[in-house]
Amino acid sequence: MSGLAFDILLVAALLWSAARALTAADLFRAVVMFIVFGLLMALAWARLDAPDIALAEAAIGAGLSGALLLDTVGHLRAKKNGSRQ
Amino acid sequence: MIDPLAWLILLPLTWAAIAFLLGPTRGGRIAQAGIALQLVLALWIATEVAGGSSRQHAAGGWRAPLGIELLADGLSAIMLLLAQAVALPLALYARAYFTDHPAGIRHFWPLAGFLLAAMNALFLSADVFNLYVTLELVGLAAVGLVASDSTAKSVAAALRYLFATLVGSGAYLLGVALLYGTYGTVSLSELAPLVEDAAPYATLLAAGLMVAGLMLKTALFPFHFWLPPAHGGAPSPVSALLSALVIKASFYLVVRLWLGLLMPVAPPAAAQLVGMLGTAAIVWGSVMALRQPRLKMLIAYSTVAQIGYLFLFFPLATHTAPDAAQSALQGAAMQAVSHGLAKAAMFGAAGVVILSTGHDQVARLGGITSRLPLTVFTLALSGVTLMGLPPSGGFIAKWLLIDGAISSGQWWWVIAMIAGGLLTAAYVFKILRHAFLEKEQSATFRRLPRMLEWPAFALALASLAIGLRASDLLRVLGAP
Amino acid sequence: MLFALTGIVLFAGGIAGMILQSHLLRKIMAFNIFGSGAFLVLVGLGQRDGQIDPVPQAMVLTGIVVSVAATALALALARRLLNLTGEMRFPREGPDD
Amino acid sequence: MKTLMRLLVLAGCAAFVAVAGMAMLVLPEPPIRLAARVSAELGNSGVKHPVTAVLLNFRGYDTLLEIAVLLLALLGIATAAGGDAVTGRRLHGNPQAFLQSLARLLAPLMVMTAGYLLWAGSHRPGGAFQAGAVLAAGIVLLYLSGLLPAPAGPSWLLRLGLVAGFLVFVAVTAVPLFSGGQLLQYPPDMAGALILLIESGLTLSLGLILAALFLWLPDEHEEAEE
Repeated sequence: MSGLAFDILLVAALLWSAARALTAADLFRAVVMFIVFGLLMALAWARLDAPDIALAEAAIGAGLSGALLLDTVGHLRAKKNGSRQ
Repeated sequence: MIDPLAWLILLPLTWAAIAFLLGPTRGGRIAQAGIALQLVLALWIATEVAGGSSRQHAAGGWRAPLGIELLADGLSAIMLLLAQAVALPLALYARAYFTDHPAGIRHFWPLAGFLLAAMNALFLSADVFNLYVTLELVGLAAVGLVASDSTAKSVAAALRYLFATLVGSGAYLLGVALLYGTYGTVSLSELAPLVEDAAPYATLLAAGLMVAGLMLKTALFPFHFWLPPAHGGAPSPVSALLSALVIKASFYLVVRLWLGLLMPVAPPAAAQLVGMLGTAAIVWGSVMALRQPRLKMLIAYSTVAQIGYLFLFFPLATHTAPDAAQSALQGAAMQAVSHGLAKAAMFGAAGVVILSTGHDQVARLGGITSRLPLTVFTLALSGVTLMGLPPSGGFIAKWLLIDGAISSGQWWWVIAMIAGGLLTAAYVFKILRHAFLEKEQSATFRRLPRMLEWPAFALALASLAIGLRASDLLRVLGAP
Repeated sequence: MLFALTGIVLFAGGIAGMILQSHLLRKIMAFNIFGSGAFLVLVGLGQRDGQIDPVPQAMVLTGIVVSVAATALALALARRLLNLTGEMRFPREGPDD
Repeated sequence: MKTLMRLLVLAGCAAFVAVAGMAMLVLPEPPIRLAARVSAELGNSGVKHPVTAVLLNFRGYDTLLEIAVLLLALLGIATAAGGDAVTGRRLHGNPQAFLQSLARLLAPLMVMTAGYLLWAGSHRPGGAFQAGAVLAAGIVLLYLSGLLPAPAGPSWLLRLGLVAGFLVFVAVTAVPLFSGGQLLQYPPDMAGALILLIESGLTLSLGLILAALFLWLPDEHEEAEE
C-alpha cells in the first residue's frame, strides 16, 4: 500500500515539474524544473522495474539534455548582456 | 549469398560513414558508386517481385514477433526502385552543382547516404517500432540537409521542419505504444490478423495517432506549413531529394499501415475526410504556387498540391469494390513515381537557373530559352507530367485515379482532379511564358558544366517515359 | 497502469506546450516531455499486469537515445538562429526578397 | 484570438486525455506475451540480461539504426555550426586549479566506471549506452578543465573514432550475409563475444559522439562570415 502512495506522490511531482518546466516565466527556472522532471522520470523508471532506463534517463535524459539546455540558457544570457553593453 | 534486402540498407549506411571519413571530394565518388550498386539491387528485387515471389528477411535470424522482419512486396519494390532511380541522377547533378557552388557540400554526402539508407529501411521494414526508428532517421537526415547552407532562413526552415517531424513521429510512437499495449507485439504480420478479429478503442486511437502523425510528416494540407520554406530554401539538390522522395516515404507508410493493418477499423468517414484534405491541398497548393514570385517556392507549393492527389487514394480504396481499390492503389503508386521523377527534374532545372543567372525570380526568366534550352525543355517535360497530359506517367496516374473514382461511384473526386489539372497548367504555363520572353538587357548568364543540365533532363524524360512503360511498373505492384 | 495514464497526460501537455509556446527552448523541452509521455505509455501499458517486459524497456532505451539526438540537433539549430538573428524564436514570415 | 487558440488547444488536449485514458482502462489482455519468449530464448542470446539481449540480439537491428540517428544528429550539428571547420566551443578565461585537480582525479575513475558498466551489461543493468554517457562526461570534464586541447576541427583521427563503433557494428551485421545467413545473425556460441565486441566499439564512439554533441554546439563569438 505504501508503494501505491509513493507512486501517487511521484506521479503528482512528475506532472507538477512538467507543468512548471513548460510554464515557468523565468527560463532558467524552467530548465531547472526540466532537470528535476528528468530525475523524477528516472525514479519512475526504477518504480517500473526498469533500472536500465533509469540509468540512461538520469545520465542521458536529465544529465546530457539538462546540460545542453543549461548551457544554452547561459549562452542566451551572455548574448543578451553582450548586446546591451 | 547476396541478399538484396539487407544490402540495400547496409550499403548506404557504409558509404555514408566512409564519406564522412573521406570528406566531400572522395566521398562524392564513393557515394555515386554506392548508389549505382543500390539501383542494381532494387532492379533485382523488382524483377523478382514481378515474377511473383516476395522476399523476406529476419534480422538476427529471429522471426517475428521476437525479431524484426524485413519484407519486399510490390509496393516496397516500386518505392525502392523510385528512390534509387531518382538518387542516381541527383548524385551526378549534386557533384556538378557543389563543384560550382560549394556552400552546403561539407556533410552532404554522409547526410544523403543516411537518408537513402533510412528510406530503404523504411520501405522494407515490417515492424512498427522499427519503422519509428527509420522515420526518425529520415526526419533528422532531411533536417540536416535543409540546414546545410546554414543561413538564417534555412536554419529557421530546418528548425520548423524538425519540430513538425518530431511531433509527427511522437504521435506515431504513442500509436505504437498503444498497439503494443493492446496486442503485445509490434510486428505487422502478427498484428494484422489480431486487429481484424478484435479492435478495442485503443486500436482506433492508435490508428488515428499514427495516421495523423504521418500526415503531418507528409505535409498534407493543413499540415503543409513547414514544407515550402524547407523545400524552397534548401540547396537545389537537397530540394530535389526532399520533394521527390522524403515525403513519399511517410506517404508510403500511411498506405502500408492502411492496407495492411488499419482498414478494417477505419470508418469510411475518416477516408472521406482525408480525401477532402487532399482536395483542399490540390486547390490551395496550386493557387499559392501561382502567386509565388520565386521559381523554387512555386515548385515547392506545387509539391503541396501534388501531395493532395496521393491522398485521394484513401476514399477510393476504403470499403469500395476490389477493382476500384485496385485502380486507386495503382493510381497512387503511379502518382508517387511520376511526381518523384518530375519534381526532382524541376528542382534540378531551377538549380541550373539559379547557378546560371544568380536568381530564380519567375518574372525575370526572360532569355533562358536561348541560353539554357535543355533546362527549359526539362521544365516543360516535367510540367507535362504534373499536368497529367498523355503520354506521361502523370497522365496514367490521374487516369487510374479517375477510373477508381468512377467505378466506386464517387464522381466528385473527378471534379477535384480535373480542376487540379487546370490549376497546374496555369502555374506551369506561367513559368514557360516568362521563359520564352525576350532577354532583359541587364540579364547575365554563366556557362555551366554539362553534368548539371543532363541529369535533370534525364529525370524529366523518365517521368514522361514511365507512362509508356506503365504496364511493367503495375506488374511489379500487382504481384502479391 | 498509473504510470501509463500519467504518460498520456504528459504527452498531451507536451503537445500543447509545443503548439502554444513560441520560445524555441520551451518547444525543445515540450518535445522531451511528450516523448517521455509516450515512453511511459509504452512500458506502463506493456507491464500493466506487473510483470517485467524487457522488450518495451529496450525500445524506450532506443527512444531515449533518439530523443537526445533530436534535442541536441534542435539546440544547435536554435543557437545558430540566435547567432544569426539575435532571437530564440521563429522570425516572422517576411515577404520573399 | 490568442486566448481562444490557447483554450481550444488545451480543451483538445484534455479531451484527448479523457478518451485515451478510458481506452486504456478497458483494454483486454494482450494475446501475445513477448516477455515469455524472451526468457525462453535468453539462453541462445549470448548474454544473461534480458534487456541487453533484446537490445543487441533480438532487436539489434533497431540499435544499429539508432547509432545512425546519433551520427546524423552530429552531422546536423556540425552543419549548423557553419563555417568551414567546426571550431567547437572556446574556453573563456582560465579554468580554476581545483577543477583541474578534480578532473585529474575523476577522469581515471570515470574510465573505470565506464569499463565496469560495459562489462556489467551482459548480466545486469548497464551496457554500452550508460558506459558511453559516463565516458562522455569524462571527456567534457577534461575539456572544461583545460586538460584536453580543443579539437581544432574534426581531424581524421577524431572522425574515425566517431564512426568506428558504427563501422564495427555494420561489419558484424554484414558478415553473416556472406555465408547465407541473415543480417546480424550471430553464431550461437560466439554471440556473447560478438555482442561484447560491438559494445566495446560503441562505448568508445558513443562517448565521443555524446561529448561532441555538447562541445560542438555553435558558440557566440565565431561568426565572422557574412
